[in-house]
Amino acid sequence: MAMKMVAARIQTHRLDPVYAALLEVGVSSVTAIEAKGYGEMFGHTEVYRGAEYQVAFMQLVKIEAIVDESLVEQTVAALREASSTDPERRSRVWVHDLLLGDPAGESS
Amino acid sequence: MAMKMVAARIQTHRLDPVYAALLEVGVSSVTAIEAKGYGEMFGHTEVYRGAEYQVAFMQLVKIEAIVDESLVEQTVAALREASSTDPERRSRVWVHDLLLGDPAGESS
Amino acid sequence: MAMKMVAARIQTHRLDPVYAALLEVGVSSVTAIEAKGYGEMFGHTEVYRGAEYQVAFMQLVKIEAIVDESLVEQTVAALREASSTDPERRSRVWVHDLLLGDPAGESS
Amino acid sequence: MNSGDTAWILASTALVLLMTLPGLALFYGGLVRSRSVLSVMMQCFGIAAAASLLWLIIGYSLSFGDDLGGVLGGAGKVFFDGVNTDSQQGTIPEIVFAMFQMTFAIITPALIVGAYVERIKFPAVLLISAAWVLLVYSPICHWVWGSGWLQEMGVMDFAGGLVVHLSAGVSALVIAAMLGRRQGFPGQLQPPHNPGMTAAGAALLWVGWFGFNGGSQLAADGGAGMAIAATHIAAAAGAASWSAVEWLKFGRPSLVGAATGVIAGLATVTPASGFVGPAGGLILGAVAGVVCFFAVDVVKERLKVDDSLDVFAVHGVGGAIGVLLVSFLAATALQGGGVSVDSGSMLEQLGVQALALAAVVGWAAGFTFIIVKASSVITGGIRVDEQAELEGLDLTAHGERGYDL
Amino acid sequence: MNSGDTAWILASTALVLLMTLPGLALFYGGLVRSRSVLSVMMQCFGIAAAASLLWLIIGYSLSFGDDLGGVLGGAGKVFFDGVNTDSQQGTIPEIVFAMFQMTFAIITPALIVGAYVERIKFPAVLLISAAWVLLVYSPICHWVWGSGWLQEMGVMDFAGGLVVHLSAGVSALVIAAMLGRRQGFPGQLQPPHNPGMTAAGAALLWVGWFGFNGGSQLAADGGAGMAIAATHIAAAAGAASWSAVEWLKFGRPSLVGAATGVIAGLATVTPASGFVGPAGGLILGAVAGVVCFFAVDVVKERLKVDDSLDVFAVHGVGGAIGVLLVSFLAATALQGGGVSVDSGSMLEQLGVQALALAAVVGWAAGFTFIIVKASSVITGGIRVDEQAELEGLDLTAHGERGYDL
Amino acid sequence: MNSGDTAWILASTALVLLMTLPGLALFYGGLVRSRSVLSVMMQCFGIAAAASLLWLIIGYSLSFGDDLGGVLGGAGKVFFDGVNTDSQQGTIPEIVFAMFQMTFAIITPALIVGAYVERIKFPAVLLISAAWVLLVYSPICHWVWGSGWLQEMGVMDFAGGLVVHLSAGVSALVIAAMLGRRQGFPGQLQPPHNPGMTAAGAALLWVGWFGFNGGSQLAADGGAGMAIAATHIAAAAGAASWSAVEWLKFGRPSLVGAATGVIAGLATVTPASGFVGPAGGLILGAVAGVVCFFAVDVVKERLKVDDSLDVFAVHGVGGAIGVLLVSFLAATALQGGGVSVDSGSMLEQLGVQALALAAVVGWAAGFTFIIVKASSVITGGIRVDEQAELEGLDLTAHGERGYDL
Ligand SMILES: Nc1ncnc2c1ncn2[C@@H]1O[C@H](COP(=O)(O)OP(=O)(O)O)[C@@H](O)[C@H]1O
Ligand SMILES: Nc1ncnc2c1ncn2[C@@H]1O[C@H](COP(=O)(O)OP(=O)(O)O)[C@@H](O)[C@H]1O
Ligand SMILES: Nc1ncnc2c1ncn2[C@@H]1O[C@H](COP(=O)(O)OP(=O)(O)O)[C@@H](O)[C@H]1O
Repeated sequence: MAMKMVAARIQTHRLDPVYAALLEVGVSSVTAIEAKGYGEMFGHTEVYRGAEYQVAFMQLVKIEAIVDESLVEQTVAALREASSTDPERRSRVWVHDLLLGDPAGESS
Repeated sequence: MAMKMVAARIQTHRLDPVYAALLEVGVSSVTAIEAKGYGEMFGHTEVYRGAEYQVAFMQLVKIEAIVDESLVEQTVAALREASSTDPERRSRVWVHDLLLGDPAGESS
Repeated sequence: MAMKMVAARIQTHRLDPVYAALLEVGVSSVTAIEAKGYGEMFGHTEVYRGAEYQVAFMQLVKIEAIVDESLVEQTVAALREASSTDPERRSRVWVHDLLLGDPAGESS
Repeated sequence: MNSGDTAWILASTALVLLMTLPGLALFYGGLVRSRSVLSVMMQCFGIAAAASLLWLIIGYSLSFGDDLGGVLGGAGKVFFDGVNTDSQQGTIPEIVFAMFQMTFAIITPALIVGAYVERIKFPAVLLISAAWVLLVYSPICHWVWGSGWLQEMGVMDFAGGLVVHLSAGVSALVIAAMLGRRQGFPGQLQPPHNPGMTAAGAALLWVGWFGFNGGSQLAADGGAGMAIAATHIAAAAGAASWSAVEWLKFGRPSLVGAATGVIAGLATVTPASGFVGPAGGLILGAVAGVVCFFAVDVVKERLKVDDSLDVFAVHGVGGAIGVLLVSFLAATALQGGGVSVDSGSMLEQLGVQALALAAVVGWAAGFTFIIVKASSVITGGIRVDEQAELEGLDLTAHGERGYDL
Repeated sequence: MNSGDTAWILASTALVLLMTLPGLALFYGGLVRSRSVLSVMMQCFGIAAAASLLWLIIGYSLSFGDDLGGVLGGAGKVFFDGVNTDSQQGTIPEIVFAMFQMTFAIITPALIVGAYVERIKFPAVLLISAAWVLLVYSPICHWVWGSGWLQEMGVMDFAGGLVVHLSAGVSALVIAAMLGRRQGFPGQLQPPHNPGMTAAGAALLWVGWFGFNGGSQLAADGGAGMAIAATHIAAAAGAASWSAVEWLKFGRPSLVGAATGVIAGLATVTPASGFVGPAGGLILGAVAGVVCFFAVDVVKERLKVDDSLDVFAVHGVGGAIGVLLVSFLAATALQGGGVSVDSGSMLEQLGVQALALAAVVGWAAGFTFIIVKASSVITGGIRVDEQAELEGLDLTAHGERGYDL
Repeated sequence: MNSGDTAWILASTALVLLMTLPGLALFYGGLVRSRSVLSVMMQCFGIAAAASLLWLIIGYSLSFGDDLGGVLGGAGKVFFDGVNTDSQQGTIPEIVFAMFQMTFAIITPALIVGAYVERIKFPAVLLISAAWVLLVYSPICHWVWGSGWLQEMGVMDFAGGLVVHLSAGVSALVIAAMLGRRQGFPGQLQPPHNPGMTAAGAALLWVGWFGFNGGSQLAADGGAGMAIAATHIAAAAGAASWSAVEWLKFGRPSLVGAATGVIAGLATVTPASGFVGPAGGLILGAVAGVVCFFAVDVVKERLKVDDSLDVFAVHGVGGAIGVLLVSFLAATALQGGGVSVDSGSMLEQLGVQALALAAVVGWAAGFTFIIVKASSVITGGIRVDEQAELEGLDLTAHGERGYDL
């Protein structure tokens, strides 16, 4: 059976709802990685002692869920919907192919 | 020659032994990324002033080693064995395909 | 249209120049992840109260940019060049294949 | 004028300032999310600045100016008028007394910060605190210490069980109830982001409390020493009993718990510190650690009020316990100063204490309610919007990030 | 000998040491990148050690030894010679006075650290600081407090506007200009890595300043109390006015700003603290918060000098303001000590103050220039190489990392 | 009764408490892994609470109660019996003396924490510390300061070289040896997780030490001033010499090293502080920085004992150096108090000091051994299991995490 890695970048405070959504579709093992998101609509300015510091990124979390092919669609959907309350601001979700991992891993 | 990315999520305190194992099979360049692992068997409860806080994850490290096809099997094996002293708790290891990187990269 | 993930590990202080270079080739959405780089030429020794502590890694950043096939080459090139002022020390850049993500994502 | 007494009160003034800055700022700062740590510290700094200026301008006069009908001080000492380097207060210069008292006027509104962290507008903090110092703190301070009606009745409040802890605790509860809960309360909150910072703050509060209670003797003598003894023992007992409860209930004691127990013990012994001996401190601290622990639960789980950092449960309840029990613990039998005797039988004293407690609770609650209502109108609602709360006040209210490691 | 006065100066000595360690170390440490936080603290420790030893060996004698032509103290007190447990200085033991003054000799060169953070060689720090204590600090200290020529002229500098803040500020500007800017200055610098650490440091500086200014009265009396009153109010007013400017200019006040305003107010009131009342402190603090804010901009944006942590803008400019304005604010009308009257009309006094200011600026700038030049030769350039600067001084200069969380 | 002396000892009491909380808690907390930082602080809080209560209940009496055969104090002062606001000790109230001494009884067992961090059960910490205060600290305190046999012999220990540092150091070594090494010792340990926290703690210890040594004069006079002078200079010299060794050996000095040198210098000067002048402090500090540096190596590399934070190497060795060298350095020639003369020729004194040293080492080692054995039985082994050690004590023993940034 083939596994895929579903990944997305979400806002930090959406981590809990997203994991809850993934649990619902039966995905329990997930990796969350803190990341800095650089993007057009991102970044902000901090002012210290009158000097402006451009902070081009915003803190976010990269979510990785390695799931069986059969689960990919629901996983992607669950991730997207839970990524933001505002349909306009939902995160994009990507799917990575995986070659066979170690059989032990598969079977576990 | 084709390169693959071998990746796994291991417990923080296994980082050193894992890197040692990888060195043995000739893999010296490795990336380690701190991550939060969400999983059935994970998480714990913290109590502050009588209130319980569910912390659903545990701190772990995502290991990435980009190696030549020919090295994949040993790398996967080395990683798995070193990931835990307890054969039952070993981490699963995944292999990602890679398209050509930059020639410079290849050759180096 | 097919998307690819271009990734590289760069030195922390090259993050700003690298992002600038990516913006120039039209890549505005990028993810930067703090990582520990283990490598032959890396690591250092710290001495506390006469005792030496081997720190085998150096702090660096993993850069991920998911771009359209057509942009891969420039992205790779931009990333490489900006990764170091010293042509000898440039980072290697890798390209990951991606299966279709969510259409919404595509379209956005 | 006694230079020794003066030296001690000068040092005590520094110690009490240390309690708020950085003590309380660290204690509270470590308990919130990392995205709001700076905002909490900023609230402490802002309140310290505002309270200091107001105390100079009018607060001191309202508290210690010539008594007006037992309720308030007159305008005679506005802008420290007449307080020069020669004027005395007992054996020390009045300016030293005025500055020592100023540090109390700083920490009391700062204690309330714990009630509204992570979701209040900064202008609202300044507005509420400023009004509170003048309308709640100064009058009560006058009643109890400025030869006001409660002092006339012989109420016992050595270092501020009524004036500081009860008034702050009650007001905190009112503000928290009016402000509403943090998103995710109570189920999905993040744990304290930096318990070590909280512990460091608690330690500085403990140390500073020597000046708070010991300095309230206004002399460097055995009375000050005894006050410090009772104070310190209460802190130790509070840490012990709070930790014991946690141990029994959860199988292990926590640092945040021990630190909280220390503060509970200190708040509780405050009104009694100068009247009781170490035995009294031991009892007060031990009781505080247990009662305040459960008070936290009552407020958050029963009342469902998000007094976020438990100002009422720790300072309000603790202060009340001390204010009432001092009636008995001041007994000479317990190495107490025996003051209780002069001020009538224990039960009589208990009556006075209870009355004072009721008066303070009523006044503080009532005026705090009015102040919040008014501030809400002025600031167009004292609460920040949902998004700002999620992103954290550091960035949204002050444009800073707590940690860039 | 007065034990009360002695007790207060002993306590003040501890308070002033607290200002540098850990106060200033935290204040500065939080403002730099996380890769240089330890180096900044190390610079403070190194300077504290060096200045202490030098003060004992010769600095105290150069400052307070028998006057040589008004310019310098003689060698009579080398290695605290003749300073035993019985010798007095006013109402306190001379050894207590000598130690109190030592803490001033520690913090003054440590203030300069803010000018050269993240890019200077550690040996250069030690060399420059050591020479500076002997060639700049001690002479100026003698002029103003050691019965030197400025003291003879009746200059007013209660706790070190000239001796400490102006001398440090001017020297900081010179060093910064000679050392050159940090890579990325001004456009691409990283923001302060830990504003909470900076705020904690500022709070400790505030508390310690009670000993700095209050202790300079060398007695536990109303004068010390008044000095603390002026000092504290200036700190509060500085925080308020700096924050107000930020609020108007950027729409929100920041914690780093408030903390900086506190320091600006404190530095500014220092020379005046013992001569003015709270009203004077209020004015000085309010002015400091605004003027120093814009001074930061002038230095960094106009002069394009990377006085990285704004030592000149805050301490130099602040000190200067205080040194000049004290001429007027000491007026009895403002509850001032009225000293200004005894020392001639305000304008006369202003003249003396201006002259002193010019002399200090000239001497400090001149000798600092020479010291840096010489140190540069000895250390083969006082600046680390580009790569070391990028990687941060913690690892490259001290082999440590600030955080391993 | 002298109010000035009283004021200074009240302030000193606060300063010594500051040494443990938060000073030592931060100093030690920064040196361990981030997964055990809270447990170290918790150990300091727990010990502070336990030692305080025990001191009140019986410890003070065992130390300063009527002498029983020179070995122990009687039960006369149990629960501070007879210690009221009027009873005096010299020129200060006895209650102030009792509280000042309490802070010593707190920090001494807390110093031992450094020996067993990251692997000991919390109940074992409490048990061992409690027994240690009664069986080791109180008797030795009585011998040296409570008119016990050593005091009768004229032993010189001004502020606790024997009572505090040597006793703690020796006991630390014994516990560490019995407890066993941390996993990965010595080769694969993680470096200190937060050197800045350690430096801040060291700075607070330095400041607090003014109260520790200066307060031990029990008066606000020239003697206290001289003690502070010797103390401060020793700290500076310790930082300098330790850093110098690192510089020569590793090419660069570290912040952790400088901070450790400060503590080494302070521990070493402690027994001598009131008897020597600044010159004596300079010598003691300089020697301490070098000797303690190599002592660390001996303990860890030669003896292979994981006295994790070098309690023995710094406090034990440092204390011993001071206890012995004071015999010579107290000479009036070195501005010393000259006390050595009254107490016989230097060599005679050296004999007394050596005897005292041997007695303390023997007693502390012996009883610590017994205490650990007993505690081990009671707690079913004083060490946590492997897994808990790996995951860190914060989560496993206290259910908390140090940082959630
Ligand atoms: N194509 C991409 N490659 C890498 N990271 C991306 C990409 N798209 C989005 N991200 C990450 O997700 C974050 C949020 O993306 P998104 O919500 O689409 O906003 P934006 O379009 O401004 O990037 C981005 O800041 C970036 O960190
Ligand atoms: N399929 C997966 N997708 C993403 N992360 C995973 C997956 N499996 C494991 N992980 C990561 O590795 C961690 C440890 O996994 P494992 O040891 O298998 O325990 P569990 O089965 O409970 O997840 C998980 O918490 C998760 O962070
Ligand atoms: N093949 C690889 N697999 C995983 N990580 C790598 C690989 N090559 C490089 N890296 C990461 O990038 C960092 C820098 O790599 P590079 O500049 O090539 O130096 P080195 O060759 O010593 O690894 C490495 O420390 C490692 O973290």
